[in-house]
This record gives sequence, C-alpha cells and structure tokens, in this order.
Amino acid sequence: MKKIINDPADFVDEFVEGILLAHPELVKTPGDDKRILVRADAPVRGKVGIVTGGGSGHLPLFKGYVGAGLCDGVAIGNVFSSPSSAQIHEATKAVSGGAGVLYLYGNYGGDVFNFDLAADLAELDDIETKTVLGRDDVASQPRERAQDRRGVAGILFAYKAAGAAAERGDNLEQVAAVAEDIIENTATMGVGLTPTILPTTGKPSFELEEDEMEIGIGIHGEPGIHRGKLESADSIVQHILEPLVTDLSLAEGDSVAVLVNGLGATPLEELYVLYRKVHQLLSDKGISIAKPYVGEYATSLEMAGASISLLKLNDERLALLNAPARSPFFQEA
Amino acid sequence: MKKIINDPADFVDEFVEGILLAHPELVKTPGDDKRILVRADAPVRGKVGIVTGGGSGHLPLFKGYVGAGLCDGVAIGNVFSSPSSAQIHEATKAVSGGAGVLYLYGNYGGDVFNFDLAADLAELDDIETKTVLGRDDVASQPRERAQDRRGVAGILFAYKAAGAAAERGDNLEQVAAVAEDIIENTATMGVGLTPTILPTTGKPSFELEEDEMEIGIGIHGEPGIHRGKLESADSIVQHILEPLVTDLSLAEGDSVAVLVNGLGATPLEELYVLYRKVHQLLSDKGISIAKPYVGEYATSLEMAGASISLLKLNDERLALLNAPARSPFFQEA
Amino acid sequence: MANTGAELSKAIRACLTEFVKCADELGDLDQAIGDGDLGITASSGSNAVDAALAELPETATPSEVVLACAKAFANANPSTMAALVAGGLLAGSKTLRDVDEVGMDHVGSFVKAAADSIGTRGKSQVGDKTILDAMVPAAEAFSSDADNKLDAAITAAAAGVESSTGLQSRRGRASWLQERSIGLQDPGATGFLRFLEAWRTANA
Amino acid sequence: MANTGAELSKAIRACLTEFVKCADELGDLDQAIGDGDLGITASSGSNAVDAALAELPETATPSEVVLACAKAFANANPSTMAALVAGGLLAGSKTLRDVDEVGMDHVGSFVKAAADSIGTRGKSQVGDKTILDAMVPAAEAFSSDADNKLDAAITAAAAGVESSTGLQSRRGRASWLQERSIGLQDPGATGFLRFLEAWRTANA
Ligand SMILES: Nc1ncnc2c1ncn2[C@@H]1O[C@H](COP(=O)(O)OP(=O)(O)O)[C@@H](O)[C@H]1O
Ligand SMILES: Nc1ncnc2c1ncn2[C@@H]1O[C@H](COP(=O)(O)OP(=O)(O)O)[C@@H](O)[C@H]1O
Ligand SMILES: [Mg+2]
Ligand SMILES: [Mg+2]
Ligand SMILES: [Mg+2]
Ligand SMILES: [Mg+2]
Repeated sequence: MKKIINDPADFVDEFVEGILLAHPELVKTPGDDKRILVRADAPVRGKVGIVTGGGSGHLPLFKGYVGAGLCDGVAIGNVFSSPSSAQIHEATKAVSGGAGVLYLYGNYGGDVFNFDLAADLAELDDIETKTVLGRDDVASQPRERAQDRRGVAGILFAYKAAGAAAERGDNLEQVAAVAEDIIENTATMGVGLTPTILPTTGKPSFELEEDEMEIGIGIHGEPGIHRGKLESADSIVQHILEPLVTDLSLAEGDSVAVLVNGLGATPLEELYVLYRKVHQLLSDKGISIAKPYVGEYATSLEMAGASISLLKLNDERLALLNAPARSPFFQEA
Repeated sequence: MKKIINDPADFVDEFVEGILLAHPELVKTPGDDKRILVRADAPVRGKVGIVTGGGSGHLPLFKGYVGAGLCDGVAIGNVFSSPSSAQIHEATKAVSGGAGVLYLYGNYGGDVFNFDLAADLAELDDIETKTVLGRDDVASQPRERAQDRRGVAGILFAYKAAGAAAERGDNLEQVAAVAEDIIENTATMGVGLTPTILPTTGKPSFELEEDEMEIGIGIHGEPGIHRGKLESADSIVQHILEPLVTDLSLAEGDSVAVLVNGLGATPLEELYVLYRKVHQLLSDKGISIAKPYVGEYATSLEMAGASISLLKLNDERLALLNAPARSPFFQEA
Repeated sequence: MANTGAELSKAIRACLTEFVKCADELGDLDQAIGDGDLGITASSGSNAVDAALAELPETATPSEVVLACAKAFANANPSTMAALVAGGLLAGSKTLRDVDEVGMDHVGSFVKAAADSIGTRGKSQVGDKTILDAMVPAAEAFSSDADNKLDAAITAAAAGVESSTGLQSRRGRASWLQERSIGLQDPGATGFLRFLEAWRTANA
Repeated sequence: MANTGAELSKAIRACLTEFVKCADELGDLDQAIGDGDLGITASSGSNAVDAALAELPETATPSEVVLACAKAFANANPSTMAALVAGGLLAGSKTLRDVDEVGMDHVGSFVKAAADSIGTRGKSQVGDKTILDAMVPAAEAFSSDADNKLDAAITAAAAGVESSTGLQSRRGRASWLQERSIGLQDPGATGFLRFLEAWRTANA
C-alpha cells in the first residue's frame, strides 16, 4: 500500500484539517467535530440550506462542493462509509437559516439510514428538511428501477443547480424540485481499470486482471455490468455513451452538459481523449454540448478509471449551471 | 500498461483535440498544427506575449496555463519530449502583439535547444524575444549551481506573476524581470512513489521497490537525492521542507505562497495531509502562508507522488498572484 | 439465568471480545458482495460499545445498557449495518423498559422488535438476503420452547445464512450484483450468526 | 569512394535501416541515466529522415541532402539529441557547400564541424560524458591517415564510449545523477558509435 499518509486511522481527520487550514476564508467547522464543514458565512439567513455528506475518499466530492452557490454544509464519514446521524444533525443546525434544509446526497444504504435518522432529529428542532437522492448510475439498476440507482459523479449537476436555486431565493420545495429535476435528467456510467487500496484495511476495493477493465463499476468498486479485456478509449466511450443516450431519451437537436470525470489515478490527458470521442459521437447524433466539464469531480482515491455523465439541458437548467459559484474546488464565474 | 487511450502514437494529438473541443472560447490553434495552442483572443495588440512549452504528460502543465493573465501560447511536444523549434516559432508569431515575446519554460536540454533555435527564427521576423527558465527543483543541483536546476511545478508562480505583469502593460524587459524574480525566489522538491508508464514504449519512467519512495525525484522520473523505505506523510514533509526553507533563506516573519502538487495518481486527500504538516512546520518557524495552492498543477501522467513548492513573498509578488486569470484549468477571480 | 444491567454489560463485553475475531471474515464476505467495510464496522463498533459500557455506572438498567450500545455502535463506523443495528437496538431497548433483570424469556421479543425495526427502516423482509434472514428465524427460536434456546437460535440462524446464500440479493449494495449475488453468503446475516456464537462461547 | 547527392542519400537510408535496430538499446541506456526517450528519437528520427530523403529530387546536392536530414531529424522527436544533432548537421552541411561528390576526405571536417556546433550550443566538451566523447575522437580518426578511416573512427568512438563510462556526467539530464552517473554508459555517445557501425555494415 503506497500512500502518503500517517496513521491510517487519522487519515480523514488530517486531510480535513488540511482543508480547513488552506481555505479558512471559504469553509469552517461549526463546533469541535472537524467532520462537519460549512460555508464560512453559514447560516445564511432566509436561504434554504443544503446539506450533503457521505464517505471520504471522493474529493472533491463531497466537501468540495460547500460554498456560495453550492451546498452549505457537509458531514464527512470515514473512507467509503457514512457520516453518523449525529454529525448530519449538527451540520443541519449549523446551516439552517430559517428556510428549511435540503438533504442532497448519493443513494447509499448507510447514508440514507443515517440522513433519515438526522431528519428525525432535525424535526425535533423545528427544522424542516427534504431529501433528494443522487441516483445517476445507470449501470446499477435498469431504467424501471431508476429510484434504486446509486449516486455517482452526476450529483455535481444537482449541487450546482440546487445551489443556484437556493442562492436566488427559491423556497425549500422549489429547491428540492430543482434537484429532483436535474437528477431525473442525469445519467452516468463509469469504467474501472485498477482499484484503490483502502487505507485502514490495506485491501483493494475490487480486483481485476492486469489486462481487464470493468464497465459500469461504482465509485467504491461496486461491480459493473461488463468485465472484459481493456479496450481502446474510443470503444470504451462507445460502450458507455449509448446506454446514457437511451436512458435520457436524447434525440437530435437536444443539448446536454457533459462531465468526463477521472476516478483518481487516470491522467487528465486521458480524460480529454475520452471527451474527444464523446463530442464526436454526440455530434454525429445531432446532440450539442452546451456545458463541458473535464477533470476530477468525484474520485475513488487512487482508483484508475473514469465516468461519463450527461445532463439533458433546457434553458432553466443551463442558466442554473452557469450561475456563479465558489468553493475551494469549484468555481463558476 | 493500463491506460484509457487509443493508438499510443495518437495520444497527444487526441487529447489536444479534446481540449480544443471542450474549450473553444478559451483556446484556439492558430494554424493546422494542433500542437500549438494560443489564447482565443491572441495576439493581444501592444501586450508582451508569453510562450511556454515542453513535453506532454504534465497536464495542466503546460497547455493549462494559456489564458488571460497567464501565458499566451504553448508549443506541445510528445510525451516528455520537447516541441520542435518550428512549432515554438509558429506559436511565437501567433501571439506576437508587437511588444515582444517572453519564452518561459522549464530548464530541460531539449526544450532549451529548441527554444533557442526558435528565438533565432523569431529574430528573422523582427520579433524580439527574451528567455526565462523555470529552475526551481532544489534536488537537481545545489544552491551554487541554481542556474542549472531543472524546472518543475513552481513555474506556476512565474506564469501567474509574469502573466499578470504582461496583462497590466509591463514591457518585455519588465515582464522578464518579474518572471526571473519569481523563479529566484521559488524552491520545489518532490517525492515519487510509483512511476508512470510511457505510452509509446510501455516502460516505467523509473523503478522503485514496493516499499520504497524517492525524495527529490523529477517529473520525468529523474533520480532524486534519497531513496529509502516509504515514510509517513509527516516525515516526508520534514525531509522536503527544511531544504526549501534553507534554500530561500526564509526566516521568522516571512510570508510565502505554498503549492502542494500531486504528480498524478496521488489522491487530493493525501495532498491535504501534506499541506497540514507544511502549515504546522512553517507556523512553528513563524512563517505565514499568504497563498496556498493544493491540487494537481504539474503532473507526470499517472505517477504517484507529490511536490512541495515555496515562493518567498513580498507585496508585489502577492499582488501579482492575486491578479485575475482564467484558463480552462486555472482561475483566479 | 437472569442478568442485572451490570451483568448484562459484562456479558456483552465478553461476547464482543470473542465476536471481533470474525471481523476479517465479515470484511472478506462484504468485499465479495459489497464494499468490504463490514469488518471495520464490526471491530470499531465493538470497541466503541466496549468503551461506552466501561463508562456506564454500575446502576444502569438493562434498557440503558442497550441504549448505550446503540449510540456507540451508530457513531463508531456509521454504515448500513451500524444504522440498522443501532435502530434495532433502540427498538429492542423499548421491550426492556422497566425490566431490572433480563432473562431468557425476554430475548425472543427483544430480537423480534429489533428485526421489525430493521425491516421497516430498510424496507426489507426475510428472503431479501439480508441480516433478517438470520435474525427472524433466530427470534422465533428464542421464543420457542426449545430446551436450549441459544443453541436452537444458532441452528436457525445458521440455516438462514445457508439458505439465503442461494438467493439473489434484493437490498443494499449487494443488490447491484443482481444474478451474480447468487451463491455468495450475506455478510450481515453471517455477522448476526457469529454474534450469537460468540455469546455462547463467552457466556454459556 | 565518392558519392553524388543521390548516392549519399541512398547510403544514408541503407545505414538508417541498420541503425534503427539499436533503438531499444539506446532507450534502455537513456532509461538508466536519463528519461528513456532516446530510442524513440533514434527510431522516429530515422524514419523521418528516410521519408524526407525519399521525397528529395535525384538532383539534390550532398549539402541539400544533409539539410533535409537535419530538418527531418529536428522535427521528428524533438529532444536534446534531436536539436543538437540537427544543429550539428546544419553546421556540417556548410562544409559541403559547392561539393558535388562527397569523398572520404570530406568526412573528417564534416564531423568536426558538427561536433563544434554541438559543443557550442550545448556548452559542452570532451570529458563531459556526452556524444562528444565519441564524436571528437572519431572526427580525428577520419582526418588521420589511417588505412581504413571508418574502422579507425569506429575504434576511436568505441574507446571514447568506454572511457567516458567511468566519468561523471556534466551535461543534460544525466548530470542530475551526479556521482551515480559514474559507471553508466552515455546513450548519446553510444548512439553515435552505433551509427558508424551501421554505416559500415550497410555500406562498406
Ligand atoms: N435494506 C436493508 N435491510 C436490511 N439489511 C440490510 C439492508 N441493506 C443491507 N443490509 C445488510 O447490511 C449488510 C451490509 O452492511 P454494511 O457493510 O454496513 O453495508 P454498506 O457498506 O453498504 O453500508 C448486508 O450484508 C445486509 O445483511
Ligand atoms: N549539453 C550537451 N552537450 C552535448 N551533448 C549532450 C548535452 N546534453 C545531453 N547530451 C547528449 O544527449 C544525450 C541524451 O539525449 P536525449 O535523450 O535526446 O536527451 P533528453 O531526453 O534529455 O532531451 C546524452 O546521452 C548526451 O550524449
Ligand atoms: Mg459501507
Ligand atoms: Mg527527452
Ligand atoms: Mg459494506
Ligand atoms: Mg532522453
């Protein structure tokens, strides 16, 4: 296990401390528990608060999307495991500006059960909450069971749009509706080449032969839909893009946002090789890309691989993506 | 070799094509050769142009620093190898706004000889050029031979400051002086854990045992100053920071910019673990961090490892770092 | 057999010392069918419970002991299992309200209440290939008139683990495997079985 | 022996067919002491030269042939070696100005001019453990009155490669290795030696 860390048990606390030391003007911790980060100006009075959270090891997800025009707070779990309901509850209180709080996070059992518990606790404090789950991984369930899909990189679009909606003064119901609308129109699929090693156990998150890839893999190494010989970048895009286009019923004349996301070890150069083919194939179908994102937005520590997300756009969605936002890891001017 | 690529021989052309497709509003190619990228609004009349360049495989270096408030153009070589003098010459012509052109790039033999040749060609076109070399890697030569050091991640500071100086209207001599001033006050050292595999040869850029690290390694895998058992993040910082502080003669009361740079496969989480210790050790010495950068700024494809750069600040340098800039990969608002 | 709060606490701590030995096994099973973290949930959860119980006053009631276990387990390594088990323990603790000494006759209703809570929160039932496949039959055995109820519960839980191995997973991460989950043993159900076995080794 | 431009071009192309066989060796040597790309410079540079020469008209003069080689080699895989060799060839081509047929007596001054250019551009000299350690002795052998000048140049270049192996590198990437470069063979000098050997195999 080749990692630049100290005691694996301290890994999460130490990198969160690093974030706090590097960006004090952008984020703060409301109490003593460093696993809870909120916007430096939280709570914003009268604004709907947005709380996200989940396991560590996915930077810039989730902590990276706390800032103006994005989420207000995050509760941070250990590597690949949920934060506790107590932590989520504390984040909720710290960002509550009196207009209610949206829970927006990925659909993973541990997170769901802990956020649900936190919502019960928030109710006792008279803080109204709503929950919208990121459920964009089309490899994890067929379209008929889209409600049960797991959430991966595509939640970026929901953070951005819901954050913009909250910033412009939408109420809780409206902000939740924006998030839900985005998630229903987002589809993602990934490909994995090599696993990450879990810092505490020293074990790989999944196993693949030296010449294999897995299409549809999840960001914790959850199994995908096709394991086979590593193929070229262009044919990987071909495997992935068609199911996404079908899932969103995209047709000629449609416009999309595209996110080509690196899972950790894959170089930015390779992501642009993927983007090139995505652009070509969508162009061939008469679908235009109005908003491209290429880089690391949701990772799995040092896993090699990538994911491709599409968001079907309309004017409202595009305007929300283009609204200003600022976190240590994400800027839209 | 697990890479998401097509024919390795097409790798560079394809990712550059991806960049052009993704960011047409920011960068363009002035002619047919996609290995030459310039600002979308180049040439900027009356402004000193800045041309950089070097081998591929270091994204966001070098192509990533072409934009407003940064460099004007870049000539792109194959992976880890220099662009040709013909390409550098073409980039020079495309960004020349009549106020001369600064060549600002890392001190590598191949690049130097090719840029020098391009300068001869530019002279024939009556374009005045000056050259400033990034030479920040303190592991590559002792202080007495600082002129011969190789250039690594710290060139970011020089791009940023020289770009800001050019943008505010400094003349060629002044812009070159700003770049030189920054480079003289920048010191970097890296640590390597695992190599990258060169796409065309399939060979690793260097070799290390499963439990080893190399301190002082270069971004192409050039040998460093200490090879030994992998140590903790905190002791790695201890190894690296002291030589940097000494090299820059930093003392209590000084203020610095810090760049903790990932070399490719190392997760952002680990970079923040490093940053935490850098912050602590500098604080202990009474040195404050006025400008932190943590992320991937100069990589070596999927190499695992990191580098730490310090820039000794004064008011002028800090103001130039804080001036606005915008490229597809770097923003300062 | 009847335990005061203090005795119950001692028995739980003895059981956990034994139980944590299966952490690697649970981690490996979860690796095959899920994300591999159940070993950590088991070990750090057990340690947290142990530490929390060590802090409780001697006078704590059985219900308070269980409540302390729930909170500690929920926060140690929060995860599906941590949240569901903590919720289950909370529900179970209510069946012990006003009970000063826990006897064998309390166990059946306790386990049933816990299983019901898990089923409600997790939208799951027996046959979904979850912890419930071991828990529900065990709860029935505890409520039966078997001579040795613990032995009977262990036999029932083991049968549940075994039969669910042939099923397709319908809840949690493992469900993403779809058909490929068939033939793999459920880590949560196995964890419950190992807990009962550890109780027998430590306390019987 | 005396070659027209067309004959020179043919001889160069034959030599390069032989020369590229050492690309892996050069890559491996450069891997040990530098960045490992010299194999690519050698092979893609040779291919580019071959293609450029194939396009030249039959009437090209020796000087034009060398100029075409320089440009093609410079742009194929630009690197230290590519830029220095291209600069060297440009300088060498000037010694052939107005020469219609190249003979053995032109070679010495050609190689010397090329070496001088490399030394000037690279701020290097014999003993710095670079290509010059093979080139300069070879240039002298070509200018000597040896019976077989090519054989003598090869012997001299080989001796240069060998003796420089014991030296510490003072130029280019290899110099970063400092003491650790001692004992490693210089890839550039080796490449020059292999080029002469290839010329002998293909054309003598
Ligand atoms: N909805 C559910 N209802 C009941 N039990 C569940 C449910 N989902 C998962 N489980 C149980 O949880 C176990 C996995 O626990 P854990 O490793 O903590 O999950 P995760 O890592 O996904 O958070 C499974 O083996 C199964 O027994
Ligand atoms: N300054 C110099 N002067 C002369 N020869 C040099 C110089 N620097 C390097 N070389 C030669 O170049 C060879 C390496 O070439 P190459 O692999 O192209 O370099 P790089 O990969 O560093 O660009 C060395 O083995 C040496 O013979
Ligand atoms: Mg988990
Ligand atoms: Mg090179
Ligand atoms: Mg698990
Ligand atoms: Mg080389």
